[in-house]
Amino acid sequence: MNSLILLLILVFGGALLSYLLNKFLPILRDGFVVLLMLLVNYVFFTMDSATQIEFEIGGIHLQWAFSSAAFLFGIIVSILGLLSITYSTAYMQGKDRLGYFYMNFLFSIGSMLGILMSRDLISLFFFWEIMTWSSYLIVIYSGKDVDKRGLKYIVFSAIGAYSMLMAIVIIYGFTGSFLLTDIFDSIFAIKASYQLAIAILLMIGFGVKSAMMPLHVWASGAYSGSPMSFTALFSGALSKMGVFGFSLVLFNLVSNQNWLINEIIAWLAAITAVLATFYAVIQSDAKKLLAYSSIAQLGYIVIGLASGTYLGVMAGLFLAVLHAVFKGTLFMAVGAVEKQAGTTDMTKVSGLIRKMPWTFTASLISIIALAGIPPLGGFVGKWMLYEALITSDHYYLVIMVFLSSTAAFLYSYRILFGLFLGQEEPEFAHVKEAPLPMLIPMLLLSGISVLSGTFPGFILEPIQNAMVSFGFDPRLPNIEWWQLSVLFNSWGDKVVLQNVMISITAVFLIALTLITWKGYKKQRYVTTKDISSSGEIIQAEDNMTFQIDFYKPFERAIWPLLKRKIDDYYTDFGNGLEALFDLVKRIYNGNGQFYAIYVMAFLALLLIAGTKYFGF
Amino acid sequence: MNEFLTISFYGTAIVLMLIGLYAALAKKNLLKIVIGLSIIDSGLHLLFVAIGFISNGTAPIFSPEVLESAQQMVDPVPQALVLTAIVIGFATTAVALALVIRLYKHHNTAAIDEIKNLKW
Amino acid sequence: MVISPVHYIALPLMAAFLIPLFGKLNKDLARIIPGLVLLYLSYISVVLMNQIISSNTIIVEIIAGWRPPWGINLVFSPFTGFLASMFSMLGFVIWMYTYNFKPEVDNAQKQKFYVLFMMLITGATGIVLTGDIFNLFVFLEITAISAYSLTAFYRERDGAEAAFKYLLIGSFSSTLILLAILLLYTQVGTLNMAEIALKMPAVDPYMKGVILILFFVGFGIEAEMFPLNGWSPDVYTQAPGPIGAIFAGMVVKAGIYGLIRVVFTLFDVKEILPLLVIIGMITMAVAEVIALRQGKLKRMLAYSSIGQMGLVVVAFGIGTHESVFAAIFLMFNHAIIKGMLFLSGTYLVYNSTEKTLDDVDGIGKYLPFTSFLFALGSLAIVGMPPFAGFWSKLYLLMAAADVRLMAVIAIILVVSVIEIVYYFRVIHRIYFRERTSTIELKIPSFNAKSAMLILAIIIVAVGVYPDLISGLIERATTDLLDKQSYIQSVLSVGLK
Amino acid sequence: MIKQFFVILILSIVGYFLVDAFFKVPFGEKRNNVGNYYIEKSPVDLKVSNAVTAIVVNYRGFDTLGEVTVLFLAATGLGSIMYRRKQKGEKEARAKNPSSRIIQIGSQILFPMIILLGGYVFIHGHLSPGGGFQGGAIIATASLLMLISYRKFKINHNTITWIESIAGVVFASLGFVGLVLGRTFLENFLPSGELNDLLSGGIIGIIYIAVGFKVASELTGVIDTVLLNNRPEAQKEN
Amino acid sequence: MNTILFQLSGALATILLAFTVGMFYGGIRRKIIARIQNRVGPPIYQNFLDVIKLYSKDTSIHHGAMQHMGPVFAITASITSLMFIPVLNGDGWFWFKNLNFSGDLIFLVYMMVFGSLGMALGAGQTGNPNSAIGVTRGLSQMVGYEIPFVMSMVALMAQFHTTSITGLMNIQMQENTWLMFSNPFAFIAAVLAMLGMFHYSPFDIVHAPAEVASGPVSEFGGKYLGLMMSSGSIFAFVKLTLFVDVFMGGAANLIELVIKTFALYLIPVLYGVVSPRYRTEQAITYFWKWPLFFGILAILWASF
Repeated sequence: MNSLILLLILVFGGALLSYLLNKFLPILRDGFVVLLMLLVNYVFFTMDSATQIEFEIGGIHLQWAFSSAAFLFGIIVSILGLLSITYSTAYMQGKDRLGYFYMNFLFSIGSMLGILMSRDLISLFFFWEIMTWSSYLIVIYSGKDVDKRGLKYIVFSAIGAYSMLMAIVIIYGFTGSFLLTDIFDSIFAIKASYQLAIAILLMIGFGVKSAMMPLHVWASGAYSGSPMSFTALFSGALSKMGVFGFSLVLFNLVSNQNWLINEIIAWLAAITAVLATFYAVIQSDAKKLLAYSSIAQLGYIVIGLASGTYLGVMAGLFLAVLHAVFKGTLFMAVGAVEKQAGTTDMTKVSGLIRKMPWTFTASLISIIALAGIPPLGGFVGKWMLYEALITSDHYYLVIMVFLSSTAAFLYSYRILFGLFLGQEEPEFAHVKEAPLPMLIPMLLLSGISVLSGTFPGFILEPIQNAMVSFGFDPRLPNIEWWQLSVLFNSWGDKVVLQNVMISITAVFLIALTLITWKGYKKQRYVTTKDISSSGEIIQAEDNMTFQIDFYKPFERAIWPLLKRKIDDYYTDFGNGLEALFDLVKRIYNGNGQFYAIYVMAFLALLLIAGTKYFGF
Repeated sequence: MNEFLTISFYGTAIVLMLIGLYAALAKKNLLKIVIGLSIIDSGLHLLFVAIGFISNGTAPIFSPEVLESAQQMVDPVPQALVLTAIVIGFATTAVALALVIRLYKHHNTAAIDEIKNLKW
Repeated sequence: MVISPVHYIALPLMAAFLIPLFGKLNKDLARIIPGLVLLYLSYISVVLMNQIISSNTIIVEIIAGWRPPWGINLVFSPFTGFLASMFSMLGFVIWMYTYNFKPEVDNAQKQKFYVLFMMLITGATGIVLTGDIFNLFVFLEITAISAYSLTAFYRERDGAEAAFKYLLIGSFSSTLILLAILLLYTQVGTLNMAEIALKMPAVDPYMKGVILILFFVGFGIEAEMFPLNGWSPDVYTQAPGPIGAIFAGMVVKAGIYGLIRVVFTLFDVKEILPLLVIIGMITMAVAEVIALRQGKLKRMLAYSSIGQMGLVVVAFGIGTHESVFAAIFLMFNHAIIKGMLFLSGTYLVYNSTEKTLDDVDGIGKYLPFTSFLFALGSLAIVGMPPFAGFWSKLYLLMAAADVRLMAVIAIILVVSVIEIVYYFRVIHRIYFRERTSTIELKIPSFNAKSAMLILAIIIVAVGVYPDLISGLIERATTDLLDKQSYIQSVLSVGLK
Repeated sequence: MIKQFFVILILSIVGYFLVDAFFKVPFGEKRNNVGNYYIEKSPVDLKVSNAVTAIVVNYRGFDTLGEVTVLFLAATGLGSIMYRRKQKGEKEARAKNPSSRIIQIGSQILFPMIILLGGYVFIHGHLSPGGGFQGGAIIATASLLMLISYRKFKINHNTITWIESIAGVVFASLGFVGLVLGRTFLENFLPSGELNDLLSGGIIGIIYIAVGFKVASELTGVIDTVLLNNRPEAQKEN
Repeated sequence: MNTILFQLSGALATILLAFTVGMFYGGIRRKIIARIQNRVGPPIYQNFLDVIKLYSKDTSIHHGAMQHMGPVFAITASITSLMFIPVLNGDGWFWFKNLNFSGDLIFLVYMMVFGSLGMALGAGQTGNPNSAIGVTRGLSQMVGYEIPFVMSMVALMAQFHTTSITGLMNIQMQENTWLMFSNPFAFIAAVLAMLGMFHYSPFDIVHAPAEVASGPVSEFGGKYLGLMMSSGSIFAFVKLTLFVDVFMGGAANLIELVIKTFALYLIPVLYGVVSPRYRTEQAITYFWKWPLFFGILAILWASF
């Protein structure tokens, strides 16, 4: 059987099957979903890259195949899918309606694969919508405030999806085809204003999923509200579908004359990154914090793509992969904390480092990667991004990105400190390390974060393949992936990653050895209550936790920017619309006679208009 | 002569319809509205019959005496149609009256603008 | 006795007359007979459709042995046959649903219910099948009178109010249609639709305009066009649940059929088409906007139904082959999906008197099957893949894009967003709120469940593989737009 | 006031166009239409002297079947709309005061005559003006008369149902006979007889008789239902 | 000449140099402040004594692994940054050319953050609320000064189309000018940012040394504090050398280097002595006013 079809059948069939299994044989469910995802991974990675299928349905010509760009995103989806579903088996233990959860989870994965393999706009939209509703159903699966965030998510998704659909049908109206290959050829023949309209509409469509300003307001609620095992996938892979779409639009559907679009997109993304980072800084719930952070990270990715240079696009795609890796880990880690400690509110939970050391390790690594600090993978992406922007003369964009990344240190520290460091509260004394199925995915993903910092080749090579399909010339030296260590910008400046790694590791190890070796035996552990505080002796009941209003000074400094949320504008707009709609409602005032008068008035109107305008 | 007939038949029928329409649209009492509907129907039926008429025509019924006078018979189709229309009008009126009875019992009023439980 | 289209009308009539008699023999017979009749009609639908599709002809059945234009004739063409088959099959499914619906209703009342129920379907089928304009009016009245009575069926609701409004507006509709028929008769001297179409070009354009407008408003009332649809939300709300499904699935469709038959076949004037688009857009926008602000489930479904009809009218108004194809597809989808929404929605608010949205809070736990189907229907009606609604909306947009009606596309999509909002709000209420209402729930009976399930299966099947139905619809479209062959085949029947 | 004014405005517009349209239709002139065909052919084809009847029952018999159905539905619908459960010990009384003696005696005399007239009208429907509907309506008047004069007059609903159903079934089955015989629905399968004979017109006479019975019973039923439910006791309900 | 041993010895020498210079500068600062405040002040080698004392002390408690590693992170960051900074320009002393060509300015900017974050984590685990407060202030302030600093760096990179430090130095050598004259706005912005970087008064709310007898410094004793102090001195040297390299054409020999760095070092020291302390948000907004303005000017200057 064609492996594309096999892939879809596996995932979608598996989804339904997992629902049934949960009903009739709940014991087998967890094993089944993990095995299923393993199988999906197997099929996906053994697939011949030339596999392709064409068929016609409802008079519409469809084509499925994995382009190399799609394959890159497919890697994220399948691996993150496998890991997050493995994680779910432990994380979701004991929750009800698991069949529903897994079914929609697998539906999301399947629809993402579907989006990626679509080589025509109709199947793209088809799977896009499946993705939307399946993820929506998980977003509203549990938690409080479902009402608002579910509604927000679905409204924005709908706006996005329908703008996309509008663009699709406009394209169809002009080119008469839905096939991407046909469209790529003929898109530039249509009128420029329509081209612009198509690009903007598609941007809105994909911008919603990639949470771009001002369409991002759904994201924080949706990310933080879903079960963390899904959010890992949601933020890691699902939002990348928007990025994937962006890449399609920016490289294939926008002509070079429309450089303004690139600029606008890049700036919007930059503003997104900055504002979202600021919001992340002032959050006190770890989930919310990560949610905003995801929005900001997606901003970087889009900036990279929109910069349009070789290095920028590579940075964007690299960050896209990396973001899936480290944000996946972080969401999983936060989920682990939630599962074990019962809350992710950083004003409540603290000092878990000694209870959950492995979770902390994974979070630490991911945070370092997220903050872009050398020598981990995040740095590689950030470096490429900066260099790309500087060398392509986007100086102010660099500053925006830099502002955002610097402020990102704040929340990076906040989440580590809030959850793991600080006072070890007695009420969390019982907390245990997360179970293995949750730890393994986290640690595996952090391993990727570490590895990609020194040997980015294994990610950069598929990225380069993808970029070739966007029309870039390959520039990476033709060497094995582990040999790739030097990154160049277009001015010829470079960074040697392996030197960095060696230097840091060497100094770190030497210093660590020395400091540990000196007086090792005499040192003993004391609790966090045993600290010096201006000469006072701290009692066990003294509250020495500092978590509330963590970044109050910073908040005060940036307050003018945050005073009025974009949310509020939408709310006002919505309220205004509702008032208007209520006015419309009054047409049906309940008096049957009025309805009859409407009929006769309409008749009279038509009779007059008919003789005047319709030429009778 | 013919013009006079035109005006009198068509005009009467149309005026009748307009009177019925006015009753149905402007009167508040449910019964008056139903009566208005009946008047509309009457006007319409009159109109039906009127268009089938021919000057100096006879009923479209053959008898041994008038067998040859087929040319002078009025158009029978509108008459057949009006028969159907009358029956349908009757049926509608019957249902309407039943509804009026129930509405009156339910709301204790027959004013249409006070029967507004269903709106918006 | 050969299978012929007249069975669609004559058998149910016969059965309707017999029901009171059999009702005296056995209580259950009155309920079973309509089912048997509808089952048989579904069967002959399959046979007849197969026949006309395979032989590529149109069945013109003449009545009383007088060939058109002197006698009345029934036309079973791909288009009318498609609608008639849809009505009988949907009717059968709804009959299954009604079988154990509200067992507490008195037997005598039940008998009347089934008579009216069957005649409602028959009336709609007759409108679609008949080839005579006055006969169409008679069937319209059959439909209307059954509809009035069914709307007021429950004493404890405000049914009488809704029914009276319906009756008032419905009388206007029949008056206008009758006036139009009258004027038409004076102009062309015949009542047969094919011959009218044939003679139409010779008619004075002014008269043509007046007649068309009278027809337009008259049928527009049945088709729930914007300023003419004041009756419909009340009727949907107050009628028994399955009747709501019939309204949405058949009665309105018959109204639309009348409208487009008049516009496309009888008159064939292109000037009115932009009007259809405009009115359809307004209908859709107003209805969906109000649906968004509804606090009552059935009323929300009603407004949504009106909105969908607006969409259908828009699709017909665009007037190209593709858009008419989309319109027929939309009609089909709306019939099954909205039918299912009404059927499942009815059980969600079964015992509630106000039927507000609060009543469905958290009901997913207690009525899992019904809620699931309702959610599925909601997804389908807003056009989410992989359900049936997606394809029709897509085809419509494609058709609109073909003729560069970008504003139409934009408005349809904006309205779709509104649609999504209010349907998802209900889904969310069903599943993710705590149940607060203390109203006793009613578990659907087995046959009701299977009825809903059948519709759900059709929705998913068509959604995943639209070619199941698109071939038929393609034929129907060709048939509807091919006025000449309609005239030809009707007027040539019986000629030796 | 605004409403009235508005309504008058609308109606004057609509009225203007209606007058405008209809005054373009020549009045009292012979027009070339299907009516001529019927007038010419009905004495020949069907041997029916009343062309209107020929049209109503045969040429456009399908309409009439629908028409009968509409009536039937109205009766059924009325029943369902006015339906109420019978309470225990409820009397069938319609009014407290009996009507005057003169009326009672008068209606006793008139009743059989009206019935007779009605029967005559529908039996001769194909020969003279009149027919099933008219005859049925006349008969229903008779029962109305009895209901008015004798307040305790009872109409047996069972009988009405039987008559109604059988008449309807006869009409529909006559149609089916045509189908069964390999002809078309409602086609005349009986010999047409001679023009102006009572036994002419094939199935037209039978159908009109059935229609007469049906209309009579239905109208009676309708009248009875409305009267039965409109008592003071019934109004107290709700 | 290019053996590992040669490189290692060079690295060690660089570290030693940086350590010594940094320590002395610290001592001089203490002396200057004392003289201005009309005190005698400690001898300028006092910092050496302190470090030796600290290293020789025994540490008996710890709060966990992160605290243990915090100072290690700090020293790692300082030394690694040092490795990537050209100490002398041109053909200078080849011995000091550690990893100068393996990274560029962007990398260095990021590398410099590494240490503070590590320190912050270490301080975090102690559980002392004052440490955490200090950290939040420090990080917030960092957001403030990094922006003008990066703007001036970007301006330079934009102006000369290179992102590497050696590249910038070469340009200064070739054109025989200092970049502080080529792009004065960039220099002003960078110097203003540097005031914040050193965490001296008026930007010393991070440590609040005068009034809070608690916080990171009190939680880290003995070897940890020693490591932190060493790291701090090296880091000061790194920052100063970076400024000298970028804006003052680098130094041909060690003497020139010491003179230039010391001249630069005097700016924050002297500015600090005469200034009262800013609150954190005031500090941030301070950096987002004039320095930011100069940064924008610098970029504009560079792009035209």
